[in-house]
Amino acid sequence: MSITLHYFASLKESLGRASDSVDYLPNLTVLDVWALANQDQPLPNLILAAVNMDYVPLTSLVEDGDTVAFFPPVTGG
Amino acid sequence: MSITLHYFASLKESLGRASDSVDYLPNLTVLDVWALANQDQPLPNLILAAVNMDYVPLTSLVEDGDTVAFFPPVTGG
Amino acid sequence: MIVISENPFDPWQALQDYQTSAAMQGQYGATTVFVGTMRDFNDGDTVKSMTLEHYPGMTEKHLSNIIGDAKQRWAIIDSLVVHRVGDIYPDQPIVLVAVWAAHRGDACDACRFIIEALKSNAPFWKKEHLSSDQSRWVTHNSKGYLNTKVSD
Amino acid sequence: MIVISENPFDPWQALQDYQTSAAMQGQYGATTVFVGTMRDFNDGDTVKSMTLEHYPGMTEKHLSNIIGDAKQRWAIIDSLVVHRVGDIYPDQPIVLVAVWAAHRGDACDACRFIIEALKSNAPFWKKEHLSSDQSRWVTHNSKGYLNTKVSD
Repeated sequence: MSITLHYFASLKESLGRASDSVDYLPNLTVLDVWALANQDQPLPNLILAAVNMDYVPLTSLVEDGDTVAFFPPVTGG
Repeated sequence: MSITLHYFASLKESLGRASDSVDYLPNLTVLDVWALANQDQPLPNLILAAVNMDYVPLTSLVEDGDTVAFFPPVTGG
Repeated sequence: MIVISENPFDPWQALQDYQTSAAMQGQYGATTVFVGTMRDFNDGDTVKSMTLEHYPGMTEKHLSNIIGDAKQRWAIIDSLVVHRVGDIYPDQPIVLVAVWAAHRGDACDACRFIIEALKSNAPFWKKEHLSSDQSRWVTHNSKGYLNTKVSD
Repeated sequence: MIVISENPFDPWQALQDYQTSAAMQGQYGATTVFVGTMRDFNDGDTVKSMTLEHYPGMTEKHLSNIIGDAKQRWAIIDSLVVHRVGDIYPDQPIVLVAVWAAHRGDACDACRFIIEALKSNAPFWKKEHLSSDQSRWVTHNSKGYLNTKVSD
């Protein structure tokens, strides 16, 4: 099984891709998932995270099959 | 010359008339004008006054030719 | 613009028309609107219709002062106030307040200020005609509470 | 109702249509509306167009949560939120928030809450295309200040 990652807006542009997939391992946090997909490149400042479309802290644990999204502060409306 | 009085809404209905006219005298207050037009019947509670379409305190002095309006609290909008 | 209207009006149509006619394209980023509509109930009674009395002349003067105050306090591009007078029936709009500004802080705060000031001070009086065929003057407006804390 | 729209919309037409279709006649006394429109300038630059990206699925879920929160806090009869995504040009509406309630305190407070929550948390991102042919991501929203003290 695996974890799906999505990137949005300026983060997507700077990474040069919109999504990733990493293998599931027990006890992964959101930040671990980022590191696995991005060769330990640090998460840029201010980036927010959502798991299965709900905001979560970066220390939140991830389950197998989860979708994790990373994006900059929102500017809609 | 004279002072014109206007009454509105429930006050107009209870008085049974929409306007009055009283002779001008020096040093009349808004409350004096009411008393002259209404045979010393006391001004009902909560009634507001305007002179020449601006809100004024009841103790405000009236000039010759002024229009004085009396009305209950407003309930528009 | 301030309009005192003896005839029913559609607030959305009025906004469409006014915005098309006013020369403010490209400038405004925020529009805030309040519409007060006649309900068929009030204070527990069924209301068939309402008669709205006003003080002609003072009404316009007073609304103009309120909008002048709002323009001094907030960066407003334009505003539109329409208020019905005369006989009004359920579902008919009574009042429309619209404010256009570059930023939402100005549009929202100014619109709120105008409707609250209008309700507190503008010389309009409502008389309700009930289903029991009795009539009564409305003696108070409902509260315009504000629980929202807004900063960002 | 929540609508994410790739096509331009007229907010006043949308309100007219929605209000006609929704079964709330006679109940609402207050409608408060906010419309955010694209300006042709921002932070001192002329803006030719804008691309609005969103996170499909999370956007709808999040807006639905915001409206749910508003319904818990205020006595709302109905609400309508429309948000554009994709390419947007000056003078085109970006967002519409409308709230219907019996009383204006609920309509005004809830509308303000929804637009502020949307701006703070809903997953939308704006990229501006300038007249210089440069593009830039918008990094902050303007303040939604509130100076009005409202009670009556």
